[in-house]
Parts: sequence; structure tokens; C-alpha cells
Amino acid sequence: MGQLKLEERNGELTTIEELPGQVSGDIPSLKAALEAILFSMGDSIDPEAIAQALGVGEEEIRLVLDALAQDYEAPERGIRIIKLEGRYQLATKKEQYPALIRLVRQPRKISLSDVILETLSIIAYKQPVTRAEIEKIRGVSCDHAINRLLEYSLICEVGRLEAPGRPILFGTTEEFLRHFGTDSLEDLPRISPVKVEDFKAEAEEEAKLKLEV
Amino acid sequence: MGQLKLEERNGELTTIEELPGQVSGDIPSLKAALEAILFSMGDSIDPEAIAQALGVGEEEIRLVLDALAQDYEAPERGIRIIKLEGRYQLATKKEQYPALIRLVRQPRKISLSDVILETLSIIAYKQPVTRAEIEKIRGVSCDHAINRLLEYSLICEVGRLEAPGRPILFGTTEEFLRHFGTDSLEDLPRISPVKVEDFKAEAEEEAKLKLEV
Amino acid sequence: MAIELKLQAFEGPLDLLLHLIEKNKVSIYDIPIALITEQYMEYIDAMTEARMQMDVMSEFLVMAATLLDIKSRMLLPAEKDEEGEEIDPREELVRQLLEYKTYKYMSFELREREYSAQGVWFRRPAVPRQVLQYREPVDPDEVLDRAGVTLPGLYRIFQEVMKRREDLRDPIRAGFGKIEKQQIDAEEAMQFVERYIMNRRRCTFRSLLLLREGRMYTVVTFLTILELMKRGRIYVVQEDNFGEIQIEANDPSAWNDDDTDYVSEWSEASGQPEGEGRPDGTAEA
Repeated sequence: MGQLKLEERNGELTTIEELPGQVSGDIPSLKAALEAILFSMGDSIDPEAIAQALGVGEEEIRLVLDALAQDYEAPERGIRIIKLEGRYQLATKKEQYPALIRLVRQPRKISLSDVILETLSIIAYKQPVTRAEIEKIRGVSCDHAINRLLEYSLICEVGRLEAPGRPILFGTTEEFLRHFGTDSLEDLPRISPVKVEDFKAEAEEEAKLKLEV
Repeated sequence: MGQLKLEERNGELTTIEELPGQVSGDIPSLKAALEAILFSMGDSIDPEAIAQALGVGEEEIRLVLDALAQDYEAPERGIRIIKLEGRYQLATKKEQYPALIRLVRQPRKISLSDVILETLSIIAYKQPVTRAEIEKIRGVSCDHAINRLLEYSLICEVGRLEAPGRPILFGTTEEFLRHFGTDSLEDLPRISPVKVEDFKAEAEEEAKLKLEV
Repeated sequence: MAIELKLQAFEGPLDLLLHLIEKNKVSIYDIPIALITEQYMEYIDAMTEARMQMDVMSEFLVMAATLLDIKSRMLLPAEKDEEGEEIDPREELVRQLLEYKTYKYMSFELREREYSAQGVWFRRPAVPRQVLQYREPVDPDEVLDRAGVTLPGLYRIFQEVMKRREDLRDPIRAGFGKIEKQQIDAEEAMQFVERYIMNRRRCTFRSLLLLREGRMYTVVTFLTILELMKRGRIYVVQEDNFGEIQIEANDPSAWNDDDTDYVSEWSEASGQPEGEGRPDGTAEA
């Protein structure tokens, strides 16, 4: 087992030295290491970073992470592994919400107003997108909505458009995926041609009741 | 399992009303609930609070917590339950420390991107120079580049400008100069105290002009 | 007021329009513009009465103008595109409404997901902040070597940066220099222009502009011409596009002078002392 030497100066770590010690490469040991990593980091982790840290192939790490995810699906487990654009994170199972809320007695998450949600849906589907484009679609200014979304870390600046004024391009964040329980942007409900047809059919239906111009 | 009713007002959740519903009292379900609770709360929890929240006897909660603690002792688990004066908390196993530290102290990919090189060249040839000046020359923000250069010990703070906000003056480090050898040092402006004085005078001159307008 | 209470509920002009279209049960593809515009204007009136904030109002007013524009174009013979197809003036609005409606629909989908995702909880990192923020010290030599940085190379980069900065300067605006305050006596300039025209009976607009330099003088000359036209003292004609503008003084008998003197109106507005002497001694009867 490895031992660690931590040196601190002025409240800042100056060195973290690892004395000889190896992370064993067998599956149970890897599972244990991965569980400890996911648990303590809290945030989502890139399997590549884990692979490098542990000196194990990335493919193997992914396999073991998937096996671990399988284990968590057992009914006596209250947590599970979620994937966010290829990164992994531990989270509680949805079924445990009643137990959690009984203990805490208050909702934890922000709920978004309609205005903010409309702005967010435009950003989610049209990203990367500028403020001007969003305002053109909504027909109203959206400074407030964008500021709130930035504040909630649901969107971020993803670049600048090569155009006069170099306007900011906005895109969604990983927090966005977590907030909406989505694995990846691909997984978002599509604006399907069928749906647009529905709109049309609806419109045609309405057209029958057409009023005079 | 309990069901929840969420009420919304002005787009914000206001109340959560619990509709009749029980957290099932069988052992696997309780284990799952306890795992989710311990995981998400982070801190140590009083079993009495859990017992009340779930509507289960405290004794039973303690028994299931102990059973859960037993499960965690399996070698493929990386976390464990620790007891603190009768309260319970989840923590990583001590054996997993090397894996965690390896992840944290992982050497990062060090590279000097074009942006960083540009920033470095400006600092090298215009030192001592403020962040604002660099940004004025490059036309874009350079926080990231400056932070990297500081981290790589290629630049350092060489003083403060006697101007509103007392902005930091950056210059290249001794290491940077040494790297290029003493012969070629002439090619670079030196961080001489005279230079700093000149710069200050210039800035003060500017500040005066602004005040007069 | 029922309308007032509802106003707050609309996110913007498109939202209000969609509401009206749905309320009237009409097709988004065949909007009865006259009807919808009329109802839309009722909301605008209600907003005005409710003293809505100007920035909110302005967004709704832009759409009102668009609706009125479409409405008027619907009354005219249909325009045709290159292929001879008739252009529906409502086309652009329909496209905009459909796009907005699509995203509004998607926002409902997101709302559902938001609710279902609220059941999943995460935890804060348990690793001490110091450990998480710890960075291995980096050897600067190694960094510079790996990047292959040489001193001449760095100097070249510096020169490129400085050159790019030069390129970024707007060569036109950078050359403008300072904006000088132009001293011009508007009253004197107007009298000068009027006298010039009356003396010659006939001249071109261009010849007037050539008399004196400066943007302000051009503006004053133009305003004087407009004023003199309004009073019927001159007659202006331009034979073809971009052609010479011919100015001709009318017979004094045709002057429809009113009793206010525009020169003194101007000088009062600009706080200048009252001018002495009429331009041509023909002012008030």
C-alpha cells in the first residue's frame, strides 16, 4: 500500500509525494479505486485522466467503470453512475428522491422561469449562437435571461464569432446536462420533421376555421 | 415509495407536498435509501433523523446501517461507513489514498500555445507591463495565458503601477532570462528600476490628462 | 382590466401574436392580417394605458409596425419574385412565428426533463480544496525547450503581434483626428443664403454650397432652402436623379408669408441675439 507525504506551507500544499506503492490492476481493486475516485471527486471525471493516473489502459478503465455501473443497478444500491459526454459521475438514483426530500424537506435545485427556459432551448439547439441571433428568434431582448443562465452555469462562452464586434458565442455546459438529466446533447429531444408536420397539420386544421381577412 | 407534488409559482418551486406514500421497509430498499442519503448529504448523519424521516424505527436504521457497513468492507468497494459518536458518514477507504493522490498530482500536459507565446513575447519586450496593456495590444483577454505563464514560472509580478487599482506589473523571471543565456540578454529589455520609474511617470502623466478633461 | 392582467404573461410580441392566432383559431400559414393587427393594436393601447416600461413597449411596437406594413402591402397588387411567383407579404412573419413556436415547444420538453432530473442528487467534492488545487511545480527550462522557443523566435512573434495590432486600426477613422467645434452663426448664414438667391433670382444648389466651406454651413443652407420653399419664396426643380438642383426666386407677389419670422425663431431656439435687419426688408406685412 502506498503512503503519502504531504507538505504544507502557508496553508498551501507544496509537495505531494508518494512513497512506493502500486495500484493493483485486478478487477476488484480497480472497482474499489474507481468507486473511491468517483466518490471523493464529486464532479464528473474523464476516464482518460483516471487511466493515466492509475497506469491502466483507458479501454480497461471504461470496461471496469461500466461493470461498476452494472453493480450499482442492484436494488439495494441507492447510487448509480451517470455518463456525461463520455465523462463519469456518481449520483443518487431517482427512486431515492422521496427518501432524500423527506430528510431535507426542501427542494435543492433551481427551477427556471419560462423566459429563461425559452432562451436556454434556443441556445441548446442552435449552439454556438450569439445574443443577437437569440434575440432575433425571440423578438425580445434576452440580457437578463442570458445573465441568469451564465450565473447558473447552464451556459458559457464557447468562443467569438469572426464578425464585426466579435460577438460572444454561447453554448451549454456540463451542468446543463446534469440539470436536465441528459447524457449528452445528442440525447436531447429532436425537433423532428414529424413534429414540424404536426405543427403544419395543426395549422391546416385551424385553417378550416379560417376567418376572413 | 412516496410520491411528491411540486407546486410552482412565478416559475419557482414553492412547496413540496408529500402525498401518502411510504419508503418501503424491507432491508434492500432501506439499504438503498441509506446509501443515497449518506452519499448526497456528505456530512455525518444522526440515525435518529433518518428514522424519523423514513418513518422507520431507529433501532432498525442502526441495524441496516451496520449491515451496509459490512457490505462496504468487500474488497471491490472503495468507500466505507465510519461512525462518529453515534453518527454515520461515508468516506473513502484509506487504502484508496494512493489512487486518489495519483489522480490529483497527475502531471498535466504542458504546452505553450500560440496565445501563451504571444503573451509571453509582449511581456518579454514591453516589461514591466500591466494586464490591461497586454490586452490592449492583443485585443482580447489574456487571463488564461498569464495564469499559465505564472504557473510555469516564466513571468512574475515585478511591482505595482501607481495608478488607480494599483495594477500588477509583469516581467519575465530570472529563470526565463537564464534560459536564453547571458549573451543574448542584451536582446531583451532588462527590468531595470529606471524603466519602472519611467513607466510610472508616463502613467501618472496620462492619469493627470484624464483628470483635466 | 382583463387585457392588462394578461399583458405580463406575454414574453414578447411573437408570444402575443401566437396567442392571438390560437385564440382566433386561424392558420399560422394564412394569418388574417387585418383582424390580428386590430387585436394586436388593442393590446398596444392597453399597454400604453398601463404605462408599460418603454423598453418593453418598444419591442411590441416594432412588431406593430411590421403588422401595419404587411397589412398595407396586402392591399396593394401582389409583388412578384424573379420566377413570377406572387410574394406573400406575410411570408417572413410566418417563418419567424414557426421558428419561435418550435423553440417554445422545445422549452416545454426541457421543462419536463428538468422536473424528472430533480430527483437526482450529487455530492460536493470530498477532496480537500488544497489537494484539488495543487499543481506540480513546472520547470520553466523544460517548458521553453519543449515549445522550441528561441529568443529570435520570440522577437518575431512580438513583431507579428504588434503588426497585427496596427492592422486592427481603422485606417479611415484613425485618420480623422480631433473633432473641432465649428463656429457658425446660423442666423447670419441663413440671411446670406436668402440674399444670395434673391439677388440672383436663379442659381443652383451646388453653387450655394461652393460659397462657403464646412458641414454646418451645408446643413444650414439646406434648411434655409426647405424653409424658403415652404414659404413659397423660391421654386426648386431637379430634372433628373442626381441632377443639378435648380433654385429660382418666386415673384414677391406669390409669397405666402406667415407672421412668424423663421430667422428669429431659430435665433431664439439657439439662444443667439435677435438678428438686426430683415434679409430683404419684406418680412411682416
